[in-house]
Amino acid sequence: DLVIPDLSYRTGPYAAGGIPFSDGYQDYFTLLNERDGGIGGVPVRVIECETGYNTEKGVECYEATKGEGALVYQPLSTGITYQLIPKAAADGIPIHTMGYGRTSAANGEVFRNVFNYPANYWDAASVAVNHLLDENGGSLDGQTIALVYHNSAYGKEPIRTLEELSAKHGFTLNTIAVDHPGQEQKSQWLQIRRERPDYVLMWGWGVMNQVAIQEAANIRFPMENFIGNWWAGAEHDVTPAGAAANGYKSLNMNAVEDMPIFEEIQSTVIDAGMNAGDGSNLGSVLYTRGMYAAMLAAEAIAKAQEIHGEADITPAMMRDGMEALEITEARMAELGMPGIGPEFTVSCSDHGGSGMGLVQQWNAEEGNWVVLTDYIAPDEEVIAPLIEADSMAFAEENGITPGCE
Amino acid sequence: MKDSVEPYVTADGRTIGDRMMEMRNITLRFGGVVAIKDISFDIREGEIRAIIGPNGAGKSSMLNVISGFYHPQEGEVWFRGEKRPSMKPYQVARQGVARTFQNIALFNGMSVLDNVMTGRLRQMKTGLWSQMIWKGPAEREEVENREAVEKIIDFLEIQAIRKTPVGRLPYGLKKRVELARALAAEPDLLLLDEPMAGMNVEEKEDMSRFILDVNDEFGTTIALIEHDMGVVMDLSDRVVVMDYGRKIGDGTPEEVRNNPDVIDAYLGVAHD
Amino acid sequence: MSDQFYYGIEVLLNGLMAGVLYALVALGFVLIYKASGIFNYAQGVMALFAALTLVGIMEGQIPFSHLINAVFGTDLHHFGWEVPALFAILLTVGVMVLFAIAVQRFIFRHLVGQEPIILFMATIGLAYFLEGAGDLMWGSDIKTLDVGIPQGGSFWIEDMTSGLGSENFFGFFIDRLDIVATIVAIILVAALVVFSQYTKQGRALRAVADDHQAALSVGISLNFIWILVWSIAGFVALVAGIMWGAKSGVQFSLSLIALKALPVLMLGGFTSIPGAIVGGLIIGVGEKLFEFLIGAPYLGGATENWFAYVLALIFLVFRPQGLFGERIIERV
Amino acid sequence: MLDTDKTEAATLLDVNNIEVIYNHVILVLKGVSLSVREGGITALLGGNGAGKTTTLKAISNLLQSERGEVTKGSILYKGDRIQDLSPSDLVERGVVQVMEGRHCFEHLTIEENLLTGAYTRRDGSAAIKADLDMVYGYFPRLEERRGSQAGYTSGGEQQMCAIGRALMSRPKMILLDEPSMGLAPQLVEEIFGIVKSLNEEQGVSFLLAEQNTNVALRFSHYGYILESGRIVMDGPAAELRENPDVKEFYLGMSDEGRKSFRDVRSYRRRKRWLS
Amino acid sequence: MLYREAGDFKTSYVEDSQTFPIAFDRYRYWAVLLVAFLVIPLVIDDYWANAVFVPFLIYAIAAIGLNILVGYCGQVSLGTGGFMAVGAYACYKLMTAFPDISIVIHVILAGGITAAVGALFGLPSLRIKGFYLAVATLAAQFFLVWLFNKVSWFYNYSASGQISAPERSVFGIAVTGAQVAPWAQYMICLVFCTVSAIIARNLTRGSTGRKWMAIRDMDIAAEIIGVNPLRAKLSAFAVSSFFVGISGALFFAVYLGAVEVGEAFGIQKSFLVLFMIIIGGLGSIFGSFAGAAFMVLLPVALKVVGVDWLGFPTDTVAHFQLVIVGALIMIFLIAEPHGLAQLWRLTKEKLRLWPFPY
Ligand SMILES: Nc1ncnc2c1ncn2[C@@H]1O[C@H](COP(=O)(O)OP(=O)(O)OP(=O)(O)O)[C@@H](O)[C@H]1O
Ligand SMILES: Nc1ncnc2c1ncn2[C@@H]1O[C@H](COP(=O)(O)OP(=O)(O)OP(=O)(O)O)[C@@H](O)[C@H]1O
Ligand SMILES: [Mg+2]
Ligand SMILES: [Mg+2]
Repeated sequence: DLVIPDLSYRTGPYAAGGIPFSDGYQDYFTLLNERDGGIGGVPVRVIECETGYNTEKGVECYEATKGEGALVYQPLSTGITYQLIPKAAADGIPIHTMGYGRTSAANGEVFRNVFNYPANYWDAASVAVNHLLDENGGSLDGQTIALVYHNSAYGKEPIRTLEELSAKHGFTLNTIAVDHPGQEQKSQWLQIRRERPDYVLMWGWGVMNQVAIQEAANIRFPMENFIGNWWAGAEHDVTPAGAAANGYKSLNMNAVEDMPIFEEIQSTVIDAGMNAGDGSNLGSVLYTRGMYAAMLAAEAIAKAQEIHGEADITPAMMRDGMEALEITEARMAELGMPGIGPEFTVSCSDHGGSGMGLVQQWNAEEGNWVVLTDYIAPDEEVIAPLIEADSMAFAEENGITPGCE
Repeated sequence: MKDSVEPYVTADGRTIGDRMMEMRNITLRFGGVVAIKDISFDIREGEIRAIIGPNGAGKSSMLNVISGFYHPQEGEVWFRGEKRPSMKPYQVARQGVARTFQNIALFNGMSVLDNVMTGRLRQMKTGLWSQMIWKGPAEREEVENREAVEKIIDFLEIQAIRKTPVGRLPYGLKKRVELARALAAEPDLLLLDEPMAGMNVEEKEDMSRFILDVNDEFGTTIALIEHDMGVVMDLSDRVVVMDYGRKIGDGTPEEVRNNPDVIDAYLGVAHD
Repeated sequence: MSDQFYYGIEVLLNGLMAGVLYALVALGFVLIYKASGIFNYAQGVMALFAALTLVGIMEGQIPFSHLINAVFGTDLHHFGWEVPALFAILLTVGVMVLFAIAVQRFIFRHLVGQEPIILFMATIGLAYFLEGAGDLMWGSDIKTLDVGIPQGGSFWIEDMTSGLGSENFFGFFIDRLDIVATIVAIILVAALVVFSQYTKQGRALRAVADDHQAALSVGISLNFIWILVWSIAGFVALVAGIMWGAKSGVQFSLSLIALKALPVLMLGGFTSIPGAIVGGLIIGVGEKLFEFLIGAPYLGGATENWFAYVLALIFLVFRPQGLFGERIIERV
Repeated sequence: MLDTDKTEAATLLDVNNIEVIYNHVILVLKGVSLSVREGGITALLGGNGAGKTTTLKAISNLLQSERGEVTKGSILYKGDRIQDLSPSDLVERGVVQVMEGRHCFEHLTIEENLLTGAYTRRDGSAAIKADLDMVYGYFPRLEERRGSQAGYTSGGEQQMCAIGRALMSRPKMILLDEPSMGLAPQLVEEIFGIVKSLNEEQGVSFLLAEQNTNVALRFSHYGYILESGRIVMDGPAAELRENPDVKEFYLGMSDEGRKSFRDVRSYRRRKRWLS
Repeated sequence: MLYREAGDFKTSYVEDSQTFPIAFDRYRYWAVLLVAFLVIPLVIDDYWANAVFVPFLIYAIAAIGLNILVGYCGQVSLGTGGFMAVGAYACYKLMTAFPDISIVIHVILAGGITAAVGALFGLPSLRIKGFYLAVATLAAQFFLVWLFNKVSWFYNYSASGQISAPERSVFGIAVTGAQVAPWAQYMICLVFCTVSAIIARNLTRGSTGRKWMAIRDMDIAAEIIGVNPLRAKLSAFAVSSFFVGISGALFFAVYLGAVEVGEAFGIQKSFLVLFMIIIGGLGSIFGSFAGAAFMVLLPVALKVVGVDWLGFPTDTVAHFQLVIVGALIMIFLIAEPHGLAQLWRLTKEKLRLWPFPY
């Protein structure tokens, strides 16, 4: 069978985000098993492993599951990703970090085993700025953008990109750090209230999101000028603030509209009692993202089977499948999830996908996210050199000769 | 240089000469409480000096001043003919002053042996590095000091409980271990704060014997606080009497016993 | 006056308010420490647990439904009723009292007379246990807590003070939730001070903290005293849980507010109820002003976490028992 | 001198062949039996480590928190088994212990210490106030230091405080563990005087663990001698005082009268009961 | 009698102060070392190395370090996470700045740097005691984590703030990086761990150890007896931090290979190591090992039982894991407040008396 480990976290400070993602990831594979008998006739076996967002547990999970023939890891934590990069390289198992992890892994010539399609943090920063450019008729000159970020590796990711972009587009960037866990953000929001930036971007995770949105509402910051990244744009981030959160925007790498696939999951998986969680998350932002991640993995498996002409594939074949992955509008529609993500193709030199993202807005009354824009492309001109520099530094440090075999 | 004073002869015929420690006009206050009020007295080389007085008179506080734990507001402490600068307790200990405590202050988590070995810190000099390696100087030093400590353990007859954690010992043995720890330092001046409280006569006799032997054999000067008048009168060469922080008597046991102030404040009836 | 000055005042005011919120958490620590010498690491988790229980009761959630569903394959979630906030609070207080009794019966009764570090350790065990139990009982998703406390800046204050500096000045921002918290905290502190200073139980409480054995020997029932204070601490935890939970939703991270209370505790003194409040205010103001004046402009921000501790540390070097703590008795 | 055979009063406390083990391994009491008569003063004598404190703690149920337990035997107070009662129940029934080594509440003032002694009482603050005055009457030194934290008072002051605290609960029976330890001779007499008057005027019974055999036997009616966890001798106090062994080992008197501490030798006669 | 010491007389004080005075214990000790050095490396695989042995050994070093400070010297510290971070970052900087020098030296130097930092943060201990000190050490914890997060020099200006261990080898065998063999990881940790334990044992059985314990049991009396509290406490902080620093360096370089400071060395780490020594036994080197084994193995064991054998959902198991770990901590403390080491000691005492009950 096809073994897919699911490094989930259903406990600890980030459980609220970990649960729906994992539900979606698992339910999709269950659907494939139930409906199609697996992929290419081989059933998928998901091994769930609780990491609690803790790197040591992540390593344990990895070691415990890799012997089972794991095809691809979705670590769902930047910390775990960094640990697994060398290990997985040595073991020849691919890693997929969807919209998180090591950004420069988009350079497949250096990171042959790591894939971070469809987009990464630097893309996200650029997409956000591009969205604001659109809104402002193409110019942000003289505007101020504040970045409220989780004071960790994750939160600091977009800073360099935004600095480049601020130089390019002439806006002022203010960075405001929030220490983990972020229960208390008075200082930060008073600062925002004083400085009155035109826009606030947020790179938050966990409780920081809920508090920030509440505080933004408290100081009456216009919600439509407040944009979170895609890990700060789920239902649970906005609901605690209630009506005050209305109008808050966030990026997303996947659409959140109703899709035919949900009905299928409902009838085939949930109604049959085979769902991973309690079934209540179906269709939510992170559930959809987890499902999307599963779909990308499933497509890559199919691709690998196609390339190697073998149904029961190995991790090495899986890697080839991922590198040859091609996601088209037609295929997504065929799968019952039209427009769930942008179209993209993966290649040896580009493991990063299209980098596109969309902007969604919270409607507190309806209690749902409304997609505001089409997929917006990032500014490759700015990002590509950054990725090049960072990945080359890694290559040098670790004695890797970049290239495609 | 020693501070010469008129020598005197003790009851058992020894001549007591130079001053070892001299307290000059010591006053010690805690907030409003005056624990010691302008007290002067001396302790001479080789004598057994008792301090007596009712409860709360300031006796223990006086020992604490001597061992550098309390710093008096007024007055001077002279040690071996020199004025002692303000010192930390551990510096005083290094000068050869060892003591026992009224409320036993043993190291409860350690065995009897370890407790007594701690008394020998003054003699143990190897540094952290040789201790890490152990073999060589550290081990040699440990064995040498262990031998010295075993002598004291034999002397105080506590061989059988060497390895027992002190927390489990009954009160009287704890007192004895404390004495052993103080003796291990090979002090010149030994301060004993109620060494016989909580002992029965038999044990007091033992303890008396130890104290006398220490004084005789090692020539250790001893200052002693005790409430048992029998013990004080029998053992000490000279006695200071304190009451409410003041000194109300100073002299040989004989003199003190007949001092009316002392009888009033402390003894109640003239002791037999 | 320049805007900067008024901004400073605003930061100061908000620091005071934040301090009150810290103090609410610290109070629970103080109570238990005062009564038993136990440094209760579980206080933060108790706040979380209390808040979870409150939300659970209000929403009519079935406890342990996840577990039941997992084992029996059922599909239970809610009873289908909702409980009004006030009544739910009462019920939650009841649960916290039961909790106090359980803690006493199953844990601390067996640990009478142990060293403080052992007791401390036991509370860490308790924290783990309670965290897991809370998750099992109520699930680990984020819950919205709304017991009707107003949130958001007070317009009235903003209007009154706007334009104080230049006309650019918006007026002081003061969160209404913080105002409510302040009032609650004042009442709580006053009541607790009266309790501990002027009642027989209060005196017994301090006696127990000094010497378990001696307290037993004079006939103080450790059982009763400990159940009493753990219940009160549970109540304080509930209050703290409500205030913080209203801001951020009820979720695991709520338990981490304990870390914000520790410097407060240290500065105010582990044994002083007024100390918790004063300590809270000093920490709140100190960390906010530092962030405003030095942290954000020169050090890249997010200095509050460590600065609170450093500030407390500086105070402690001068007063090792905290501002109002009992003098540490050093005698031989 | 008290008459030793005051009455045929009822037995108040009856300790029956108890065994105590610490930490599940250290056997300390090896079958101790003793009884205290209503209105009597009973002394429990014995050297260091004989198990006096352990016996008292077994009675007042304070062993638990020291990881000790009574494994055999029974303890009856007024005919009821009290082994399963909590210490606070016992205090309410009138049995209170003054622990060895003072155990004052360091951070409380002397007066607060005394007041905690009245914790179990329900007879109103006036009565408590009266008793407070009574205690101050017994120990004027305490009144002087009433506002000081107990941790900062001298050893003797703490001892007075501990005894005074026990009196505050209006006990019927007091277990006194080494009350004379660390007290000046005058005060020792005073304290025993207080014991005596409480006993005579208020009918309080005492079980007294003491090292100061001389005083103890002078003031008590009956005595037990405990050695290595066993009762080796008992009898009316007056008789014990005349026993030659007791004289030599506990009173420090030889046939020639009291010896000087200077003259003691390490040699001594073997105790007869150890032969 | 199962366990005997009768007939095992000591004729010199050297013999009497050796680590295992009883012959039976001594044989067992050599047997354990033999297995650890000669058997396990031959059979170890990736899973056992990374999920069990390597973390166990590294945590044991940290626990030994913390035990010196808390168990022997009585200064409760919650800054362990921060000090491990110092070790890790020092090691990283050294590894990248001097790639030609052996990693063993880097690790030792990292320990030395941590010792200096530890002594610095130990200064307040002269005034501050007990839980006040414990909380005060959190200042070190939070400040150090903030510092390593903020100052990009520490992570060589990498974009993400993560540090990754480059490949380094000892005697030509890789011990860090991607290509490392499980037995090599294991061996380097084992060597460090064994040496640490021996050093700790030597320090604690001699006069240094007695000074520490004296300060722990009664600091005032210790001072009056002649212990210089400043030197005793600071040396405890320094020695303790030295070990903690080494464990931090190994944790980063050998075990995880890449860390982010807040995540890997957060306050949770401080608590975890403290758990280990309390569960294991304060003031006992053996206890440090026992505690580390307990805290590393228990979650793994519970996971194996709950998920793999019983087939419960992972989240339920994770929640139960918290409940069980919490309950076990409490049960252990109630059963034996002085930890596994004391339990072991009492068992031996009973065995010695066996079959007689007392
Ligand atoms: N907590 C304990 N754990 C282990 N052993 C103990 C404990 N407490 C007392 N013991 C042992 O029990 C024995 C009797 O002690 P106990 O304190 O009852 O003696 P005592 O007659 O009161 O002596 P003293 O006159 O010195 O007070 C001693 O040998 C002591 O070592
Ligand atoms: N550190 C301190 N702070 C405040 N008061 C103190 C302190 N140390 C001693 N005192 C007070 O000073 C007085 C003398 O105390 P000290 O302990 O010296 O008496 P003592 O003569 O040893 O009495 P005892 O025979 O009862 O032990 C007492 O009233 C005591 O309360
Ligand atoms: Mg005294
Ligand atoms: Mg006793």
